[in-house]
Amino acid sequence: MTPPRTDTLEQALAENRFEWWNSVCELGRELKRDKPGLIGVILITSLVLMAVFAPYIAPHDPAAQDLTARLAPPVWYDKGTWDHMLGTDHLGRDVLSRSIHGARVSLWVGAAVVLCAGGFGVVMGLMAGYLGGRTDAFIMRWIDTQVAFPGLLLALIILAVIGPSLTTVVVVLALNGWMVYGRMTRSAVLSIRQSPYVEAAEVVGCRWPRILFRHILPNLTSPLLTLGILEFARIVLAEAALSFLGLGIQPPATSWGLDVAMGKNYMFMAWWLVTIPGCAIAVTVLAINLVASWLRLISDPQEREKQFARHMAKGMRKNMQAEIDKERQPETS
Amino acid sequence: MTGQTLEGRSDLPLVDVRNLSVLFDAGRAGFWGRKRLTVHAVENVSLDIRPGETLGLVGESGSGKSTTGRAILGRVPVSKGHIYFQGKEITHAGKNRVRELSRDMQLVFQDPYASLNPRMKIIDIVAEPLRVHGMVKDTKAAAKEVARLLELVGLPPDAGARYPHAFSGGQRQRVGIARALALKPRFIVADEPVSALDVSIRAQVVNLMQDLQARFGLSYLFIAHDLAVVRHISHRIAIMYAGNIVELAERHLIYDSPVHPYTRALLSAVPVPDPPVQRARKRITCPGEPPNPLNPPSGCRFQSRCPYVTGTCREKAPDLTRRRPGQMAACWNC
Amino acid sequence: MGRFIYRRLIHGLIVILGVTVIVFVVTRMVGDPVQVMLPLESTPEQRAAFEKKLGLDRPIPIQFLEFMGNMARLDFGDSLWQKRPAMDIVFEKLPMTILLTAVGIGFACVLAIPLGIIAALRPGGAVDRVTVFGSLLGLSVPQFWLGLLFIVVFAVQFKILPTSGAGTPSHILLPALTMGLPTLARLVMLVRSSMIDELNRQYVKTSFAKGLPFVRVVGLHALRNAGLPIMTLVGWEVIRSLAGYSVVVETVFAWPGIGLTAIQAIEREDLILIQAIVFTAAVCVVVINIAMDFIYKLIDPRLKLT
Amino acid sequence: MKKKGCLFLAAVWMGIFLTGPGWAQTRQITIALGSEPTTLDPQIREDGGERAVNDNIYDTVLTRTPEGDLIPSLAAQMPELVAPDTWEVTLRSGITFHNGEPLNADAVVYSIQRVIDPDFNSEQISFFSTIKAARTTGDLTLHVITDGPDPILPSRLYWLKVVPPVHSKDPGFAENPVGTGPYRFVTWQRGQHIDLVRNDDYWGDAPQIMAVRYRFIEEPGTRLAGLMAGEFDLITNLLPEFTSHVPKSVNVLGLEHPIVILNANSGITKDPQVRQALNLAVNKMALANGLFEGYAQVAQGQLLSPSFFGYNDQVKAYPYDPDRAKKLIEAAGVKGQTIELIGTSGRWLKDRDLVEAVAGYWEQAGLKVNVRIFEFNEYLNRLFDRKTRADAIFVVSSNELLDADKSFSAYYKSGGVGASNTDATLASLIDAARSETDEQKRESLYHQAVKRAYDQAYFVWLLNIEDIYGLSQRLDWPGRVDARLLVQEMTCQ
Amino acid sequence: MNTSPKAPLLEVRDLVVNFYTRGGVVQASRGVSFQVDYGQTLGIVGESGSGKSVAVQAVMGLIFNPGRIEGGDIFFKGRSLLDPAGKKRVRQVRGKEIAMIFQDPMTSLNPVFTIGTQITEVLRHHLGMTKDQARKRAMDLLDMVDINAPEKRLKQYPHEMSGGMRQRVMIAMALACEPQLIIADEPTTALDVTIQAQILELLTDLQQRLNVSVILITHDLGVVAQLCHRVAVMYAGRVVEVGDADQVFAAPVHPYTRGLIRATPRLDMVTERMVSIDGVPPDLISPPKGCAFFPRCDQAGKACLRMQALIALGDDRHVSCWCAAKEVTR
Repeated sequence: MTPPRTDTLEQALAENRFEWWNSVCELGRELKRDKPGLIGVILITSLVLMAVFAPYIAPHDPAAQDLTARLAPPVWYDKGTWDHMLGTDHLGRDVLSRSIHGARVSLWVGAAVVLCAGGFGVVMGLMAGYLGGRTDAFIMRWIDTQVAFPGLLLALIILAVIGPSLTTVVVVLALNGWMVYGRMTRSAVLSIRQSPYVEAAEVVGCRWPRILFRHILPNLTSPLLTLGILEFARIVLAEAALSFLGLGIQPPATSWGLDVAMGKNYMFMAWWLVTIPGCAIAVTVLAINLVASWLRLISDPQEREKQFARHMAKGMRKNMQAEIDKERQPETS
Repeated sequence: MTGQTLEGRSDLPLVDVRNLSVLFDAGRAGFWGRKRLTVHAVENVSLDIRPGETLGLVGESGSGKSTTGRAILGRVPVSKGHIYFQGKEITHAGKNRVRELSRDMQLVFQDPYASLNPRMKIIDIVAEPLRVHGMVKDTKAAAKEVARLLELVGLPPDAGARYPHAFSGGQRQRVGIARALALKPRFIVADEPVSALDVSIRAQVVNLMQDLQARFGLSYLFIAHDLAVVRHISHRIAIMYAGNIVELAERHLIYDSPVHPYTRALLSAVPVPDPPVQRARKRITCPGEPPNPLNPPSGCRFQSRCPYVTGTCREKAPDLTRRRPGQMAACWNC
Repeated sequence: MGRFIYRRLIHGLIVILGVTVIVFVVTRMVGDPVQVMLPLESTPEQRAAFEKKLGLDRPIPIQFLEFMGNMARLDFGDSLWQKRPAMDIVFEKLPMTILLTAVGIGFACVLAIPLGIIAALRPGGAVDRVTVFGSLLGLSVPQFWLGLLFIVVFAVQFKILPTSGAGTPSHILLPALTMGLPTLARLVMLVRSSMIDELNRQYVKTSFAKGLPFVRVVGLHALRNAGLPIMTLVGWEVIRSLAGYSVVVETVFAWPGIGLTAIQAIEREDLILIQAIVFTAAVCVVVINIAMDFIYKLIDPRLKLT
Repeated sequence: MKKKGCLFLAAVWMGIFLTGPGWAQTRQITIALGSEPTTLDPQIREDGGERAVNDNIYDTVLTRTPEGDLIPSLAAQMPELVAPDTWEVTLRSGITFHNGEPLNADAVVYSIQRVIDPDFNSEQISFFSTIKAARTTGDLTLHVITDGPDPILPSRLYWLKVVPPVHSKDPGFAENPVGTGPYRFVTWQRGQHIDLVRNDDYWGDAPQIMAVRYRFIEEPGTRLAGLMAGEFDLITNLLPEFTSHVPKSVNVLGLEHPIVILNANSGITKDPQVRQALNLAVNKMALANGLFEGYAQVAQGQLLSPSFFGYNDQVKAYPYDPDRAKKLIEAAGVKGQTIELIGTSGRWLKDRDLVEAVAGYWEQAGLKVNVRIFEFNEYLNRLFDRKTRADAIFVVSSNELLDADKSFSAYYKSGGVGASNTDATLASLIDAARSETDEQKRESLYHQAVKRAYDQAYFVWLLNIEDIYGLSQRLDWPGRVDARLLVQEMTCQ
Repeated sequence: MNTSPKAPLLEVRDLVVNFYTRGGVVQASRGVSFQVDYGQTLGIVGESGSGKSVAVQAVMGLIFNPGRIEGGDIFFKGRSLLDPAGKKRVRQVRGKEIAMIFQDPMTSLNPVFTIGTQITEVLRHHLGMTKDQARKRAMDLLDMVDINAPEKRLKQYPHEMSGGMRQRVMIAMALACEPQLIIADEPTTALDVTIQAQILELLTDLQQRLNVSVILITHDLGVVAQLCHRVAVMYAGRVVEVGDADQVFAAPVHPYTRGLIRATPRLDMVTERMVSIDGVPPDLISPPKGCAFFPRCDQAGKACLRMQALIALGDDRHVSCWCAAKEVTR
């Protein structure tokens, strides 16, 4: 690192103003190196775009039925048409359009649950970790108790009783999943609280909000981000499973899990009904997982180092080969 | 009320600690968890620090030296005893009082790597005390003040624009000192400030601290486990063992005529970097290990390792008593 | 130790109580089993009589008191749907789910530990990358879809395994595989990462410096230390499966376990059976949790059970 | 040592693979049912799974031909009316239960008393609700006494499975059924299968199939997979789309009628013109041929199949006439108004699809349709709500008695659970028919009721759905109109 | 074993070890050479990052990714440990003929096995002892390192012992197969002063009793002074001065050695101010060309910008400094 060639602190500060851009670039460079991560990021971005602009992208209304064009195969079959590129389902609805709109539900549920559960969990974790004492004991008991609940069973019952809908699915999944964030936040807060730099902040007279938000939270962001993304993947799968069981998203809304459930009855004559939404779920979750594992990698300095070392070693070998080749050339010429 | 003086000196102590005890709850034991465990971290410790003076506090790990330092700063609840600062009692100061006191009392940490928030720039780290006490209003003022502080500790002003990871251990420790100086305190607890540094760097930090003391009339409580470094900076030295002060004396008295057997053992345990001298030194062996703080022995804490142990030692804990001018020790037999 | 057991038991009781109360309240407050149980053409009188028979006409607090009393005696009453003691049904289905879980997770463990270790030996190597990608893929494929895929391929196309149901050992293969695959993926990732962590620890260097053979260092010293997180995950997977996550697999393969029964009971609004199932699941979770704590203690002597 | 272990493992695995679908042997068939019986006591539950099994273990007093005509079974001849409220039944001689108990009048009387005992709390009580008592009049003759004239008692006796008086008191009876039927019970592995074997001492024609195993698969897709994988020989509720994909299929006109109940008391459907228009607007033929791929018949303006008692062959379905529908709507002055259509999803075959399709047709006729699909419980709340009836409720009616009484008292008669009209004339017709023992008079009363309801258009009659069964290549079965799975009528190569 | 009588027990020659990190290639060891004779104690002194641990870990074959040995050679009893055959030999030699004691006794023992298991497994693996034999020998070993009640101790887990006790266990484990060379990597750094004194005493005693060679790595000159016959001073991945301990301490030649000795505070001398070496240790990713100490050296001249090899000052004394070379040639 070259020190900035300036005389005063203010100048130096001014010169370093755009430092964050460098770190963004650095991140980009690293992403380029990690092919799976790159693929994941690209996939996720396009999925999000697809979900946001679904009404403009989808060729048909996902709910529009056409009983005369039921179970039409994808375009590459003899009977397939370009009108329904990926075929139609048992009600003659366009599979492609349904899959595009299905992304909306999956991503929306995922994001909503992660935000709700994450928000609540982090607040609880912060309270438990920072306030300590009885608050801590109470929140931890609560978390322990809820973790020991047969979560999915309860979720199924509640959904069945209250009646499944987008909102109830989000609420039930969030109620079922906030404990992870709570536990992680608490343990991170506890360990960061022990760290000398937090003690230093306390010694110079910082009040607790400043310590929490300036010292503790910024150091929590990267583990929380990784956890959130992993949970996102889990939630997408959970939503699909609930919808598959008929206790998640209800028609006429579309959801990949629901489409698999409906297509399952026809899977021996119209494989695309099950396969396409199934693949959509798998690809989405895989992309999220790829991004999560890349994030985990770059947020772990040790792992990052090792990754780099392997990269270097590979590059070195290549360079050596090149040098050997270079040396040989004059001999032959 | 604190007008009385120790050792007949007339100047008022800046910090006065009387019979300090710190006990920690350490969970429970036993099959049914009926037995409560208590760590006897510090027991019956008395010491004072005068304006412009450095008191070296030396002890092995677990001897309670850091706890003593933190108790003075109000960071550890005091179980027994009293602490006075500038004649006022601060033993059980509330949160706001501790915050106020932070302008007068500061802490320098042992680990220069962990004590700086890796996500904050140096300017933010050093300016933080000023900001939270409302002493600077904007970034410009902060930058000016931080530049001054950085110069004070021998760092270039542009260092403020960088993150801690760009600096070496010695430089970081200077940042830590700059942060401690920001509020212009009168008293600094330095908790092993050089233990984590390389030998060739230590002197830089120690000398800096000495210069700052000369310039601003600071008082230090210099905590260390290393008798050799303490010798250079301290005016008086206190030796702690298992939560007690066993000897408290003027510097030269500790090194030239130590009284307590533990002090002597400690001195003889430090090897001298000169082979013929080291070979010739008489070593006082001190077998065994310090007692378990959960269950300290009755009587003198050093009894299990002391070569001169007698029955009295096993029964009653000795008090710190005066041996000669400027030297006190807690021992029945010396 | 005694204090630990005592506290865990109390906590377990709270969990079980909490769960059953929630189920009780939720089902009573919103559902009306009478409507669903009787045929469409039943008369209002028939409905009223049925309601009375179930005791659903009494105030909820009284129903609750009676319910608590019955629960203490492990007697939830007769299932509305099957007309026989609900606990009988649970005890009949639970072993099937336990069997499925055991085979599925057992298979996952048997494969995951060697795979994870091999991947951890050369992080970033070809084997590692394939393993990690495979695991991510395994984590990403929805279970219900995988199950359908297995049925189409192995049962319908190749006709080598039965499509559904239980009975012979071959019936369990596909459901167990479907059940175990996500577990396998998670486990591989965990074994890999904890083994990487452990292999970087100082005691591993010590063990190598002692001249111990590679296999012993990796397979005994490092693995045992990595055992705690691995056991935690395995326990967690077992709990998940018993806590309802087997529903999906059991539905797809018509496996007569507790999950399928739960879904059926929910569909039929069989309050009694639902209560019995959830109660049993809660007990299982609590028991496994306590058992896990003792296993941890066996693996890691540093842990104190307090 | 290690090698031996490997070999052993391999052997175990081979064993697992070989013992897989091992049931497929000669003249032993496997039938996949949608749900497992909850009990094998034939008189407690109203449960399709139980009925499918017990229909082969037990005999009933009367039975039906595959086409639906009542004929004697355990009875030697059709019951005779000896008093307005008394029927005399004479039994065949020489029949014994599988455990050797004799079948006599005592057994039948016992069976009747057992099922109508209020304490026994049978769910089948609705089939026998008119029976007051039964008593033995001879070794093989008995009287059944009803509370007032009951013309459909013979149809009721078609439901009466006769149980052995001694064995049925055994606490294990529900798990070990003993009947007089063509198959004996062998085992019941709960959650897995039930096995029956041929009763070689059967009093009737000897069945061709030696043994039958029942498996229980809820998921239609899984059931289909099993059939395609060759595990099953017969599956129920095959989707119409798959008839060409399975080895064989059988379809019979079934008992299920999807209809839409129209609210004749309030709302825009109060106007008979509108109700007729709603009938005219729907292309029932297209629904039958499109949605059901031809495996459904257009309902002929009544809630009855041709094989049911009371069927009026004079009444035909409202034709598909969208133009007239539009005109009627306009004439009634409700064009562009909103009609609420309530349905549920997943309860009946293609329920949701039908609702959506009907809504589509109505929209074409110039109405706005507010389709509301509820979860079943909520749906039932709406269906049973007597105070505020929705404009239109989709429902599927099923009539196992094959007699107009059951459907009409539930849906046609004012005050019935599914009725949305207050037509006193119609109600009195139905009440009169209920106690009319003269078959012809009774039939004519029903014909009148059908006609009146048709003219008033209290419903939109949609279809009569066919039951489709998927069969393996080796199994032959013509199917039955009453949907009973009688193995004795099947043959297997 | 066929060894040439002249060869030293261990010889490290021009060892180069690089670590590949994201920041760049850390040249941890840039041509380290030293040797140890039978029965001798060599102290390797240096500050953190001077490459002293890396050098001995290379001897034990304990350089793992991202580190690589990229040059030089290591001879044990005259035979290379780095050639293809040597890599196999390392596995047989370590633990048996060369044993190692690590810095942190808290993390060096496997927390989930008893002390007994961890000692006996060495014996059983290298010496093929039975369980009982190994147990007996383990008790003897614990006795040898002054641990009382060895039978009880064998059943204990590391966390049930104090730091000093654990370091004794590590020493016992190192002694298990009666090795010819013990490498002690900062064995007392993590311990308290009084415990350090005990351990050093024990090491001195054992070294004399068993006549084993010892390489002692430390940053504390005092420890070297107490224990070592010879001393090698390392700076920035190189040995800058090596020789008889008495001579090096009495008359240090290299400016760094001199600075280090002056900077080390002494209990037996009073100085008002501590002495430091100005500047900071060099960055090993891009070490200065020529003498690495050049930027901090007060005697540096132009010549220091060139590379410098070890210059022999006497039989057993080498230094890596132009100024020293000038003095010698003068």
